[in-house]
Amino acid sequence: MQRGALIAAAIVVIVVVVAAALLMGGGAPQQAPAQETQQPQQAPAAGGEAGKTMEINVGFLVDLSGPTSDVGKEYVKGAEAAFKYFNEKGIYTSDGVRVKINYIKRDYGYKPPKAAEFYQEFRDRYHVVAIVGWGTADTESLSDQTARDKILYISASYSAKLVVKPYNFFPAPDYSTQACAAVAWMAQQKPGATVALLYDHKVAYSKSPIPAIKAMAEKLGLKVVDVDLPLKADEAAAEAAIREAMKSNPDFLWCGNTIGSCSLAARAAAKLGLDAVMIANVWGFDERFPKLAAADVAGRAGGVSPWKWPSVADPNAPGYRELFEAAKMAGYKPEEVNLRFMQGFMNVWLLVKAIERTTAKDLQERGGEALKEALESSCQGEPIKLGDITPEMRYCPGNHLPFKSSYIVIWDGEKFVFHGPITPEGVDCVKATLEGG
Amino acid sequence: MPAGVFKETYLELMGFLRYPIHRYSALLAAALLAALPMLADQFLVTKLAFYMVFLVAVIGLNITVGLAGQISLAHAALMGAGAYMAAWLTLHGVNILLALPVAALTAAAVGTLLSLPSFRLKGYYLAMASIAAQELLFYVYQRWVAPDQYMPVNPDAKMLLGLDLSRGPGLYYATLLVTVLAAWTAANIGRSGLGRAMKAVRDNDVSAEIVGINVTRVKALAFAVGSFYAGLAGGLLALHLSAIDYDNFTLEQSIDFLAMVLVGGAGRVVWGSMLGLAAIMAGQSMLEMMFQGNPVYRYLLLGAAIAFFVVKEPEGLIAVLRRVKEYLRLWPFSY
Amino acid sequence: MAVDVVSYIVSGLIIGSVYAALALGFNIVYRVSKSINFAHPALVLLAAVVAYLAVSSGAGLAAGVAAAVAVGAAASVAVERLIARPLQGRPPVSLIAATLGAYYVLKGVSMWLGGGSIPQGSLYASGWTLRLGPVVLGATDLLAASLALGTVAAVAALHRFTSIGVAMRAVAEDAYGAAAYGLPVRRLTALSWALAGVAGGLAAVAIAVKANLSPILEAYVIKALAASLLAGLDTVAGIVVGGLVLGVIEQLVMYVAPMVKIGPLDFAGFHEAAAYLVMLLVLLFKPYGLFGTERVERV
Amino acid sequence: MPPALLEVNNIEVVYHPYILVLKGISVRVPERSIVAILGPNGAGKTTLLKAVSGLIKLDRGRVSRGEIVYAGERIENRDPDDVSRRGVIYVVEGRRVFKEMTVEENIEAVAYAWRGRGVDPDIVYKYFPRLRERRRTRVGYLSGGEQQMLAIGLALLARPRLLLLDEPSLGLAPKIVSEVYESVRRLYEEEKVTILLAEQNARKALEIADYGYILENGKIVLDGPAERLREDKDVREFYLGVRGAEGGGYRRAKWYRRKKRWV
Repeated sequence: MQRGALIAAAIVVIVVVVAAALLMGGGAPQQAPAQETQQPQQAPAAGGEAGKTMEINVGFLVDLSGPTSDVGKEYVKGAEAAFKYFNEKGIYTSDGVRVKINYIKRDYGYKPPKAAEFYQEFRDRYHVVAIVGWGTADTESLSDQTARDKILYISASYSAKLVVKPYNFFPAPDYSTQACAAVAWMAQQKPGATVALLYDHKVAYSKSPIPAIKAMAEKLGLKVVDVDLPLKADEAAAEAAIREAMKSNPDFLWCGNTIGSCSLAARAAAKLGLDAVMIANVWGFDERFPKLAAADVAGRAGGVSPWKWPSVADPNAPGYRELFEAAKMAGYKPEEVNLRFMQGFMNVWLLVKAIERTTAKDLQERGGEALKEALESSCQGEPIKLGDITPEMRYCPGNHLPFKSSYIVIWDGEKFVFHGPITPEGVDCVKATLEGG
Repeated sequence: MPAGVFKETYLELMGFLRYPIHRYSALLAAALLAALPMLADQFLVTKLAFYMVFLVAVIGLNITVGLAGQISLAHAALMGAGAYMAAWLTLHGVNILLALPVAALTAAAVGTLLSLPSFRLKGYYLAMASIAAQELLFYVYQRWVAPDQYMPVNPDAKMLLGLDLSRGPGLYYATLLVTVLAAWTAANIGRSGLGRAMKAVRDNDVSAEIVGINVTRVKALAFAVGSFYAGLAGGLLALHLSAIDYDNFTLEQSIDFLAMVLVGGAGRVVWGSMLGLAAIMAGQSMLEMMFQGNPVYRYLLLGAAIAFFVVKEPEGLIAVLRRVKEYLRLWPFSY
Repeated sequence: MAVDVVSYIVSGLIIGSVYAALALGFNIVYRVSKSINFAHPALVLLAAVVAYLAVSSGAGLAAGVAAAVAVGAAASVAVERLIARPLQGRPPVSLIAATLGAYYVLKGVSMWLGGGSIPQGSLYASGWTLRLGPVVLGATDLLAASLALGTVAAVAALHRFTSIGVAMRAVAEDAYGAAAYGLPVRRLTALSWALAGVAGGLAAVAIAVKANLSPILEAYVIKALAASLLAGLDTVAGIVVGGLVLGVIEQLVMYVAPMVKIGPLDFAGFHEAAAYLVMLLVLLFKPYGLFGTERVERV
Repeated sequence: MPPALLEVNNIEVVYHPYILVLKGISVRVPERSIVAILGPNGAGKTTLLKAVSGLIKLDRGRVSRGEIVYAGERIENRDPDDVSRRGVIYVVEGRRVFKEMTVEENIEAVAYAWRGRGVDPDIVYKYFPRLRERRRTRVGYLSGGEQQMLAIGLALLARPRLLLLDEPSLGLAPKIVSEVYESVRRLYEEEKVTILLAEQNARKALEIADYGYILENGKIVLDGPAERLREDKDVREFYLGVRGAEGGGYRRAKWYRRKKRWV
């Protein structure tokens, strides 16, 4: 019985803690759920409400424990630095009301059921107006739901399918348009070249730009071959894929996976003596690539990037200056600011831009819908610019493709060389993907 | 047994709600569950409904593993069979309520196929065979069933007489109804002749065969029934989600299901499953809320709690509950 | 064509030997405790993270290997002491559930060491290659394969040629009988777990060399679980055969898959399922593995 | 009475959690003697030996009352390896040898337990020479008699002072049984061990034993020097299968059941 009493006590304690967590919401940032209505209620919506503040809740869905947690961690650092930075600097609606963002961070471990669960929590418990999200599959499968619930969704996935969804935004060309830029670059380098497309044939993210690449290649007279490269490739699987690619004697390789398998494929290509330039998509190539490939890939490895990386950009240029300031404020060293960090920062910044284009009343009454319309006002009105990081961005209803140009980044053995920006011409890459897949 | 209550027939003794307190608490629970959307906030209601989906799946696995002793690590894949069937049917205009039983039967059919290895294998080997089945089905989903990674569910098929079953109270009541029916049936399976045959097979299948139980049939049924529940849960998942992603049905999810059964209490089909689900799935979410965005503590605490309870209570959390119940029954004079 | 196949097979043999080393940990624990040790994938992950941290701090690969072995052994012994020993004599499912708990803990520790998540990184860089006709072997191939095969061979030799190894086998076969003859069963059981941890640590380095450290490293360990069964659980030789067969099947399927199309079905990535298909067939027709001894059921 | 090598005083054994198996058993094994515990299946012979050797722990059982004194020390509820280290070795019923390993490996494994104490692996071959010919054979392929010999041989490696033999005759052909008992007798004489022997085969056991206890349903119902037991009417009838002078075996058996004269 003594033991029963102990266990009973333990259970009571657990229940109390859990209940407290449920009721109070646990961490500090979200202790004021859905208070956006309080302050502005007293404030008439007409402009000039300087001095007033309101709070909004934003969901922040991240992967810190799943298969993409490595880049996820950097992305989270950047986004959190941005939340902190803009909150402290002050975010003002167009009528001058200061907005404070409470973000609710949830690690869903790249598991869709968890994403769905946390989405419901964001919506029903915190009544969020926007979500800063992560992967392709979860964002795509939630997109219809967010449209119905009228929640702005800014994801780290740049899938073409999201371009036509009413509530999904991102500050980049979609994967297809980026890939088309890569194909255009390849055609420039070597007309009539053969491109082997290495990607996991089973994964939405990897497959996403393939129809567009094929359409673009056909237009530019390049030959393409499909090769399956598993997203979870080890060296042996990567070698098999490279051997398969070598059968068609390619001049270029496109790697559509994430950096893990792309770097192993580059290593395998170096080992097997395939003399072709690999261009990986945006999540397949970053500062760590040469180290991960751990082989001589100089001049033969590169990737697409819609923006100049912080490591090569002028830190005092507009946009990059804010980026580095935010990093400094959050306690990071300048060399810790990498591409993934910047991607997180940019997504939050885009949200801030949306808030700055709404009025307090609009935001309070219509929430996500107001933010969506604020971003879409860039279609006809003044374009959105995240400093010099992006060119002018215009989001139009039914077409959330903000701009089309991308850089091609090549590792030359010592540094990353940026070519471009290149804007793919002649093919509607988004349309090609939507129709092809 | 409470004092003053006497059972005169075997039928009474085996009754489902044997004692007045059972009847009262069942009534109270029913009233509470029915009134919940009026009492609690939307978030809790939706979340509870979402957990019920997985509860149905865990109950199914508890029948296969707990009652019949057939270790299965393919449960998530079976859930997938139901989910995809339901989603596919809705895309062809079939109402989700009609799609649910079809989904369950589809999974049951697949599950019966998966019972084949169990006729010859046990323990570790059977577990491995089910892992193989899980991975094969996963490949089929990835490549052939849902090559776009997810299959959308038709929202128009989730309406019943103008009530939207995919959100709010509609979703809650629809899920609740299915879950309660499923749990009720499951609790009764354990007390039926089939349930006893399953337990006999679990405890010693050679002896069971000798006393005249058709072991092959019982094993096949154990898989069929367990998979039926998995399929039902898959159908419910289609009701809850706007798209069915194959990453819902990974080996990891299957392992999680097994952990829920073992941690909760294998063989205690309803209560054990509920406790296991609460400990692992709800526990994970709550830890995530407490240490938001820091998965390290979530893993450490959850893992330590599981290991601790299993070592201290190898029969699962249900044994803890029994102990607590016993303690409270005698409280404050525990001797 | 035929020449082509050879290089696929060689690749398969190399990765297969790593699978064998990864499977060894499952096998040793299964034999001594009669249960799947679900903590093993996380143990391998932890050892790989530790090795990576040691290597990236500039201590060199040898230090990385040593650190991985030490951490693997320590973690394994801790699981034995805290979980397996108190559960001795309980049904195997208890141990399965409890090691799942240990899996979470070890994964949490790995993430903590990695600074909040599992880092991504390579353990060994070299451009050195060896060409033997159509077959190209890289330094990573030789390193991983020799580490893996060395691990398996060392464990096999320990089990066969040393008294303590023979005693460990005796305990694994019949702990009760061993106790009756005065063997220190507890100590030998703990030693077996430690050995599983050491093997896990070495295998962790091998797989991290072949596949880089990444959050998906565990996936290979699960795959190795399949290898542990392919040839039956009784012998270390079985593990080697199982691992190699698995590796070669994967590679052959990769070789064949692009050419096969049945109606609307194509087989890209089928190698991930092919190994399991073979395993299922083996289990259906040879229930105790290709070389496993059939057990006679007694009531 | 001089203190015996092993004294079991009024012990009770329970298995987890409440199953009472032995109730109030007392057994005395003097140094340099063979004591036989006789009784039918399920009487508790094995439990008694397990309780002495400590192996009962592995079955989640324990000695709940009474004491077991070996060489002046209490050993009840100790770990099995602790007990065996004191020289008490238990040869488990049913030829518990390591069937997946060769004879040599069996010897090597058990010798590991006694390393540093001057183990002589040849002692096995000395008493059981035919094992030498088969030393490279997997034990699973040995005959039942050879396995039993190996089991006893392995126990010898420990140089035991007290050997607990559990049913060495179980499932063996009569000729082999005699051979096994021959060897037991021989090692008793040459190795100076004390033997506590549990047997159903009362005839064989009483041939070599000095003293015997008869155990039924967890209680000792009769004990005495071997020669007296051999002459006892009931023992002769029920254990040795010799029909009594009065005849009418079945009727008398019923009478015996009714009368329970030993209780």
